[in-house]
Amino acid sequence: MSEETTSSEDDITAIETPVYLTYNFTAGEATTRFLHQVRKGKVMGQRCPGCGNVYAPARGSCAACGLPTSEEVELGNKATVQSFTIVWIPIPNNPIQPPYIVANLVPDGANISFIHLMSECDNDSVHIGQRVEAVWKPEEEWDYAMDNIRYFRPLDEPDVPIEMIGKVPLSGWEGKA
Amino acid sequence: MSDLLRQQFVLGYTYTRSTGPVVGRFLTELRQRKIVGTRGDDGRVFVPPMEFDPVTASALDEFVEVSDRGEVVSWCWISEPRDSHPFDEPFAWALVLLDGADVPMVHAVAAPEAEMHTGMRVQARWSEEPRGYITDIACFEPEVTQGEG
Amino acid sequence: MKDIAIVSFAQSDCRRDAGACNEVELIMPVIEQAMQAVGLNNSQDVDFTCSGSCDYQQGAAFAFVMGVDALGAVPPIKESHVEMDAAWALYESMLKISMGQAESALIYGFGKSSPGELPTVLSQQLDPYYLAPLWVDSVSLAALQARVLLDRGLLSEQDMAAVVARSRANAKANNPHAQLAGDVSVEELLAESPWVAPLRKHDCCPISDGASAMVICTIEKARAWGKPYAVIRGIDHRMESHNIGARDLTRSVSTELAAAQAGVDRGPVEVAELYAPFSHQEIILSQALGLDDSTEINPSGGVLAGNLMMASGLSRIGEVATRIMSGDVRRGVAHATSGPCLQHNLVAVLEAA
Amino acid sequence: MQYAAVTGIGQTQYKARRGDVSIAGLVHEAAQNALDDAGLGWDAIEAVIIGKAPDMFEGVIMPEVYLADALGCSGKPMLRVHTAGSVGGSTALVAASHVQSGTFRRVLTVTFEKQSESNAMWALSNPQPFSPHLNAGAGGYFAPIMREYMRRSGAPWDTGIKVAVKDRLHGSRNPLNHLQMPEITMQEVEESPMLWDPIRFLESCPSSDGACAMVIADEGLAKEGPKAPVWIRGGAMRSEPTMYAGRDEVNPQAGRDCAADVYAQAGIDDPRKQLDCAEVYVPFSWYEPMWLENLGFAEEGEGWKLTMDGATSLDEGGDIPWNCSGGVLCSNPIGASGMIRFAEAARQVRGDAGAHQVVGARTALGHAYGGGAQFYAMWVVSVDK
Repeated sequence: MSEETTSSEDDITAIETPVYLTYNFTAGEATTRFLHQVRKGKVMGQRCPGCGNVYAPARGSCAACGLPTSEEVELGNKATVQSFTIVWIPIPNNPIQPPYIVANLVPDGANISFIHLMSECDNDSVHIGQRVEAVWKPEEEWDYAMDNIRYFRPLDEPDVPIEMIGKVPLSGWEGKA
Repeated sequence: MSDLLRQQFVLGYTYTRSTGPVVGRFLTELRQRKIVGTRGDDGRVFVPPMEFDPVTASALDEFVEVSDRGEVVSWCWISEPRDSHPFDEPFAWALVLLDGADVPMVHAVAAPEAEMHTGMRVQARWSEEPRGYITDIACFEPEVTQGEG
Repeated sequence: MKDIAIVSFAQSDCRRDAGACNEVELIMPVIEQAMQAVGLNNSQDVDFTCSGSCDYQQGAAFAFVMGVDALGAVPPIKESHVEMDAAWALYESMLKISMGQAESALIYGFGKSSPGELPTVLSQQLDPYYLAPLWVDSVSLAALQARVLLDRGLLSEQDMAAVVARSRANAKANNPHAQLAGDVSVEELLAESPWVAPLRKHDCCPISDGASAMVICTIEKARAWGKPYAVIRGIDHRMESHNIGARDLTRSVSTELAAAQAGVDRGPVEVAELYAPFSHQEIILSQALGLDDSTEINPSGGVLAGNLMMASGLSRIGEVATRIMSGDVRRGVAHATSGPCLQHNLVAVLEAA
Repeated sequence: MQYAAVTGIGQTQYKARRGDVSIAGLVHEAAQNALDDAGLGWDAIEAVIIGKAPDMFEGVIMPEVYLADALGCSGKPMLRVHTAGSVGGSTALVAASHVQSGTFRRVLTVTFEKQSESNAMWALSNPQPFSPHLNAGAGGYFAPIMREYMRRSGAPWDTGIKVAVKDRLHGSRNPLNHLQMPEITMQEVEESPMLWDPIRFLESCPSSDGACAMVIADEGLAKEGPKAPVWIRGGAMRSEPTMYAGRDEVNPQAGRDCAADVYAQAGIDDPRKQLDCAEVYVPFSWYEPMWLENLGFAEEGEGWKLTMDGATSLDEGGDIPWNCSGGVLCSNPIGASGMIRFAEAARQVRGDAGAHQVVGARTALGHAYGGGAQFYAMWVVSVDK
């Protein structure tokens, strides 16, 4: 059918299709509230009216009970390592250089972990139950973002026993239950 | 309730789509300013070529070259083009039945609104450098017959 | 499929922009309302839960996963999800009950369309080689369909405006959740200039945020619960070709097939709730369902009064069920659609117990 | 409940990139293979049930609408399931329910993913505004959970390496697989780059293009097929939230409950003894010992012993071979991966699994999970009704 002789390598076998859609993203009510506090240097959780557990960052509900949460609870600057991974590949759009630690951290006063970076530590000595504290950016750089906390660094405190992880109160952990 | 946090963001990727033999053949022909369709099991010619018959689901592989001219069988007028649309100026989307095809295709028509009508004859306006995309047909425009302007 | 009872239905207001609410915050109130109507607490009190939603609506992958946070799914529940309107989540739930693996189910659909430009988003639902790269939006495709009907004299612009006027009036009279309601005459509507000609803006459904939820169960269980219920006597859905050029756009063949299978003509249709996002499609659908003047069409105003995309189909069924449960009517038909120019259609026949 | 059986199985070749087909072509290929296997034409199918993972992988919204023609859906019901990574399994179960409910006599079910169209991993970690989470991909999410498993169980550090080798050796018997590594060694896996400690490159699944399809029919029609029907003896799904206080992420309750449910339906009280083999969704090596415990093949803390003893290895003559097909570690078209497990379980009991056949297999488990290990779908299939 074609007048010119075209070799099969010249045939179209693939096309580049840009699919870019613009959205006006809205943080949910609970997330908005949480980020406004983070903007002021505070990490807040929400307590479930059913089971009493404290969620952080709160999403406005207790997923276990399916109940809305509204009671705000201030959380500590200290946290416990629930688990972690040493990541050897870069995160897109993030300047951090591998290898770095991504840890599941339970802040004191909360009953659930969130994910954050750990630094100022020897990667090989990071361990489950380890105590850490938040290192914040300078106040003038604070925004509505969890990375106002630059990372968490180890504390010189005794480890939290496994069964106590996720149950450390706001008053902290001094090696005594 | 604290002030709402809103932020615009773009969700997107540039997908690499492998075409397979039928779509690939169509796009390859487009690059040479030719339009082909496939013949369905009931003899209908589909343009752009369907890979699978819409009734029997069997793979279609008989290609038929059709004209780059045809007739508008339906149209709508875009008085306020969206950002994603191919033109900034008002234009029409149309179902265009190409000569030699039995099934109309959707594409844009660039013509004044007053000239748009069902049954109007149109011809493909090819993009300057066809690259093997549906947009190699930049749009359709009113047909110019020999002797005319 | 067994006869199944609808025992409760709840829907949120249709709002142009639900702003602050995330998925959970949208879903939780309607689920709570639907459950409490039958004295249930959360998903633990039903045997199966199924939802419908679409990630691209709000531009977040796995939007439905967040939905699970609203359910109280601890201990774990039997749960599924369709990337479709929740009317199809109802269909999946009915199969589950019919096969005997569940006696009751919670169904919900949710959509937050406000963050994106919905007609443009839906252009990326089309053939990814031939149509999506043109960014033909959903309104334009519907306008092409309307023109075919107008050209062939199968309907007039007056007919389309009459559909809109009735929708607004019905919404004002009957639907506290409507986004668009009011008294407007055909003349006033026709005086408006075309938007995507031949469609005027009012021929197109508005874009809404919100959610709806429903509880269904076996007839035996509905009797045991002792609440009023509506019976789904027949349900069916059918697909058509994606190639709109290859379809007869003046008809909805898939709706005709589904209607026959669901048994629409086995009795009088007192009320019909049709998912017609564009005014001319209500006329196509009425004909496909064989409805005449004896049927009240879209007493809620239909989706021209508010379109909770991904929940609107379920809401149509809920609207008919609500009218049956209240004793206003004894038999009605509900319809849901998906895809460009009514490509995929579901029909349900509901009757009083 | 009506009896239902698998009467046709079709798969595509799995590859990093199926550059020779469109999305429709890929899906049609699997479906056509399933119909051929069942000795049927398209008109024999009453309904089509399709599944895939997030639409963002291919950037086609609700693609069932576009795929209707490739799957012969004109005038038929078509349903699209999406339950994250477990979708391949749940789609099969939803398809089965079309028959088990007595509503249809014979249906086609298809799942697919064409991951080469995008880069699946980053599609999942698309940065949303105000997202409080740091996202390092699926591996970054699951690695801490595996680390906690290692701590709890005291499993030897190289358990994961053993699984990675075992599944690749199994997989080299299966010509459909994306990864073909017949010469793989423990040392090669150990020396492969660490990605998310403890997950090495060769302990992770690949990203594949592919599709899988099955024909499911009622009792009467099943017996008419050219091949022995594979009876669905049980099917179950369970979901739990991604995060809640006190959630056991290592041994999720949703997985345990789902297994208990499917075993009860199939009359199984000792899965290791009563099942002949299992196809289990193991996208990262450490999930084999974790799921051995979660699915009741081993006591809690002892799953790794089965792995290390060779109990799950076809090559070592294990008593309960897992993933004889090579599993997700050899081919991973995400939306189809669960259905491939279900279909491979069916191939085993039908006795036509080729070089990876477990001799005399009569009853097998197919398993899929997804999300944050929170969505589960499982079935037990058997040559016996």
